[in-house]
Amino acid sequence: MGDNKLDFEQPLIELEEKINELTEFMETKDIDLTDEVDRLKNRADTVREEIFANLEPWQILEIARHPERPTVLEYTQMMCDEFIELHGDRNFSDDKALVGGIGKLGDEAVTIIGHQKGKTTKENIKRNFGMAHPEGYRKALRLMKQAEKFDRPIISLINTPGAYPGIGAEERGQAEAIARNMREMIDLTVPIIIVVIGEGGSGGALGIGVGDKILMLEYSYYSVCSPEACAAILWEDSDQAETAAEALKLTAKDLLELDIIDDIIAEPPGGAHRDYERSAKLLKEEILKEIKQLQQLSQDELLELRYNKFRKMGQIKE
Amino acid sequence: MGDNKLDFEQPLIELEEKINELTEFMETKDIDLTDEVDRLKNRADTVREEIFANLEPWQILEIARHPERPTVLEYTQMMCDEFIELHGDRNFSDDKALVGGIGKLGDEAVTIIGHQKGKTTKENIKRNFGMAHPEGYRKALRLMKQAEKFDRPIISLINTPGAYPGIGAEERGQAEAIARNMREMIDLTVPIIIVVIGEGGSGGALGIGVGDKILMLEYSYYSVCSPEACAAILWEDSDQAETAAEALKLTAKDLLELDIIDDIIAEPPGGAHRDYERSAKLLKEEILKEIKQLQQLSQDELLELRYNKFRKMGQIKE
Amino acid sequence: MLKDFFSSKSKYVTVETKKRTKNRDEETNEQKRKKEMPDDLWTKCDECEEIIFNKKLAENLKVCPECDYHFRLTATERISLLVDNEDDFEEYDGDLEAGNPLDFPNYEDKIKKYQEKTDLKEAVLTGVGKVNGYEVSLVALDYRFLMGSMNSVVGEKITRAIERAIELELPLIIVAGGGGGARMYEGMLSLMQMAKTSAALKKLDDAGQLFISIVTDPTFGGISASFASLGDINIGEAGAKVGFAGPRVIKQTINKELPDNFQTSEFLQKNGMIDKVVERKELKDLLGKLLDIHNVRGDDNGGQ
Amino acid sequence: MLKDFFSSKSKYVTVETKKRTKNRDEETNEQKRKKEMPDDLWTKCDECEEIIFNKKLAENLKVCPECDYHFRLTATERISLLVDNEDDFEEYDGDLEAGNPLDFPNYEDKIKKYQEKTDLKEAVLTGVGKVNGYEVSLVALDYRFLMGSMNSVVGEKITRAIERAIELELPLIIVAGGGGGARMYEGMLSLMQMAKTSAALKKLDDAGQLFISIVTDPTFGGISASFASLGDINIGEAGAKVGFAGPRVIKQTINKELPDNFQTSEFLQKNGMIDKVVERKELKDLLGKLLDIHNVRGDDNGGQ
Ligand SMILES: [Zn+2]
Ligand SMILES: [Zn+2]
Repeated sequence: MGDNKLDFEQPLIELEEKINELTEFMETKDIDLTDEVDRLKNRADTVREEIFANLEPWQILEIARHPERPTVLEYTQMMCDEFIELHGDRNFSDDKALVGGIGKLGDEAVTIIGHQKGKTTKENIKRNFGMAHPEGYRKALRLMKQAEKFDRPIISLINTPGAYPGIGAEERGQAEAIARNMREMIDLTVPIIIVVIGEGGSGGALGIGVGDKILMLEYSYYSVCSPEACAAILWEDSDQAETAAEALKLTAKDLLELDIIDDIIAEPPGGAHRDYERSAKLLKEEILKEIKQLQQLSQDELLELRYNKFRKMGQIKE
Repeated sequence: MGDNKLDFEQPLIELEEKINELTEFMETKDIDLTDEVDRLKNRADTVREEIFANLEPWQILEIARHPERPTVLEYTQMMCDEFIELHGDRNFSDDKALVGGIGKLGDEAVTIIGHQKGKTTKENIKRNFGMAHPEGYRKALRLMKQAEKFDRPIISLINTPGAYPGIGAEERGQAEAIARNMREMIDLTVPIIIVVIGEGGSGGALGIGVGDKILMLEYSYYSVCSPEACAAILWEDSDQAETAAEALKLTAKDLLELDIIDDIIAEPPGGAHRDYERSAKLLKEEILKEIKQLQQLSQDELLELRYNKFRKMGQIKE
Repeated sequence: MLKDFFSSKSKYVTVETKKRTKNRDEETNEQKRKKEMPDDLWTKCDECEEIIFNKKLAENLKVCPECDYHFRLTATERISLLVDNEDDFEEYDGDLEAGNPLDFPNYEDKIKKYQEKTDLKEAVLTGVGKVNGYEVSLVALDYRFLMGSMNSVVGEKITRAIERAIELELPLIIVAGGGGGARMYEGMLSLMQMAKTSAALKKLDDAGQLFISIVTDPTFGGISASFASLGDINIGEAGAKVGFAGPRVIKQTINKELPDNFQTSEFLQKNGMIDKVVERKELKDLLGKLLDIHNVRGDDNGGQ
Repeated sequence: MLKDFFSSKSKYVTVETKKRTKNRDEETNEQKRKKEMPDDLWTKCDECEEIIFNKKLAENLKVCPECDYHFRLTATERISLLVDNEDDFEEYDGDLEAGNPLDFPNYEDKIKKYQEKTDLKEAVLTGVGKVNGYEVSLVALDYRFLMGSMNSVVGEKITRAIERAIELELPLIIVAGGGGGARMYEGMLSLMQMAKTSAALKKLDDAGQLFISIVTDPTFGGISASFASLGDINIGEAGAKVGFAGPRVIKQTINKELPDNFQTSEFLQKNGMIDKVVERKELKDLLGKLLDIHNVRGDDNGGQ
């Protein structure tokens, strides 16, 4: 885990270190401390449960941003028997911050797109920290239209702090690319499952975020703007980000209550980064379940339900 | 006309100069030379007819490339009551070498696209000498899809030495842009009239060259490659371009015989650059005639005829 | 003729002496930075700092006669500028008001304040009117109301205006004047208005109907990244600041100065995103020609 | 297993000692510049100049074992590489021959010469075969025949292969290996083959069928600017030179040196035009997986 410990995990991490110490001591000194270790393990489980049952929005956001959180290409490799990444927007470039490809999820041929982050600094620079340029959104649209042609369900995995704010991005029409994607996604004739797997950063997320089901991993967030930006604008003080995170209602639980999302996908104890295989399994099962359900619908039903889903979003004074 | 005289027009130009001299002389000196002037004018008409009735392919090519030949935006202004140029490919840029817009041709709302050349060196640099980049072809496609949406006939005016051979053009997919346009144009549900108004340079021309009717102005050319390039490749001697121009069968007359084009549009005596208004009038009449005919067809008939037109192109040993 | 729209008697026009601030990023602090003018008779141009009599400014459609700087228009001024006859303009959904779905601190107070300030219930004005003889579904945002940001009400009103265009078979014209993006006080409910409006535009598109998007100063964020970019024809008012990310955010991110002309209508035309940049005084005439070419439900004379 | 396709007994394989020239622009002078090797046992790598035994080169699918340089394959070699069983490959239209519709000087002689040289009637080989258990309509161009340029016959054969795919509901795979563009000896009749093949591909697309385009060294001009760019999935063989305009023309036009890696498969992937660059030895396996995901008419076991 290196230096990537989260503050609020401190009591848990101390316990885990103690357990490791005792186990090692037991093995090297040949003294039986099984009872003590077991007791500590139980204690750790309890502490973990307590911590993760009562996370503040800001703490959830820290897990969502955890540098060791599984990435899209890690999920595709774990979930699919074969996954072939396909490159390029047929236009300008191949955006490495927004990837996509085709593969088999169980017996189901699917197209998967998503924001790709890196694990190391070097990877993150290559992946532009998961912040896509217009060509990323255009590649995603190309692959989704391809999926439509071949009648493949689309899985869109969101994990971005936001669309990249830069000169080239403005020149090449970041706004246009995101807007067009939303307009086109509403009408694609195949099931579209959206899952926020980490950060759901504003328009950059929504640019691949229109679909039949919107799911969120337990410790992910989805927000109209970053809490830091919100705090800076409202209170001219980005240190108030924790307060903003609270006010913005950006957690999966809040958004389920607000009818923005359809379901929450559980993560392994301690978060997805603690158990990659299990995270991928939980994600895959949920996605397959949703696909199967959506495949029961006729094309007209599918599109009507998808339209109505977004049509009714918003709350107005009665 | 400045320095833009063509060699083979020399006898004609000398006659015209003589006529001007005499007219001026007559006016300033108050001497009646009307008979002499009339005789010279008749002579000029005969000479013009002789020259232009027996042009070599190379000479036609020189007229087609004449720097004062009317450009697309000049034709649109002359032919349409209102013409509004629309810019951009919604993607990367606005290519000034391939323009387009909407207007009314008579009572008919139309979309017009075409390669735009300049008249002056400065204009030609701005217009890249009518050599489009991929974004030009993509803008054209956008405008054609827009025309399809609003059920407007499309008029495509070809006038390019070829698609631009440069680094940016390769990076942004010149080949892809041209190929995609051809594939999409075959299926647009509105009438498409193609007119080669000057140079029809290879793939750069064909990138906006798929339609229901392919017409050529009398002194335009359409070729698989420039005669200069052909001569350089075949005989390693670009001075043999005139021979190549002959061999390539690139004139309107040749291409009508080869069933590549459907009709030839007459130009005013001496070529389009000698009488802009009349050129525009002839072009407009012919286009409107074709549109009216094509509008008689059902959509299915239109698309089937268009497909078959290209399907049967080519000649194979029997 | 167009000048009349800005006569002081106009129902939809209130020529204000309040000046816009140059930099949209500092817009929220507008109040503080306002330089008070001696009285209500003149306005100092933000661009060239020339003092202009308000009467003259109104006659010139709020374009600086010295430097051609286009002052921002309110939604009512914009409607007045575009419609043939203000009295015929039928407003819809004018009473829709924001709730506070997130219980966001101080949101209700803000709404109340801007309602008083602008005499509007929300940041957008929608309705049906005639433009050069053509009946159209018209939408205009108002930059004064929380920067013209999009919340549930704004998204809903725009969506209904799109649906109205479909139902009545009218062309749609949206003037994205004042685009503060998705309004954060309603969180994800605001963000999703981007998807909602874009989805509705797909239906309009499928119906084969015309949508002309006009971007004016300022159009950013969730406004530009949804309906404002999706016109069959996108028009930009001369000099308008338009973009996705705010210039300050970009400057911070890339740690470089931004190029001249960056994120203007002209910049967007050069980069292929806008069909045509127009001066304000030519806007209505251009719309008339476009509607004429698309020949949609015009009067017989088809003109003003 | 793949190695067997290049065994000397193979019907569709003739491993030649003739080396390709590095620069496609000088290709027409190939004959002159050929350095004669002492005998038919070895080949000098164009890239690293290593001497490689032909047997070893064939075993390595004509990829240099030293530097990974991919030698060009003939159409027959390419078919052998891709199909499961050469004997099952059914060639179509193998007898179609070029006329001389323009009466172009010396064209007939050229055709005759290349027919003798290549043992093909024209620059393309088309047919139906099985790839990893999946029946596909297959097309391979041959660079040796007038640079694999497209004339009436090549356009016609490719169009028929596309129509065959539609009729038999097969996926289509075209290997654009050797792309001399539109063949000038047939003038506009050649150019129009670009439109013809692209139009046929639209029909395939409308039918919802799969088209995998594979570009190999060299693919330029009218070949790249038509069918070769229109795959649902575009694959590039590693290191292949691919582009629209020839590098010499570009250099002359812009009067600058061209960047490293310019107009290669890798360059095209970086620029968003190619889905995936593969080594030759991985090509068939990749095709198998793609066909499997698209699940088209496979044997039950779906594998090799
Ligand atoms: Zn001023
Ligand atoms: Zn080598």
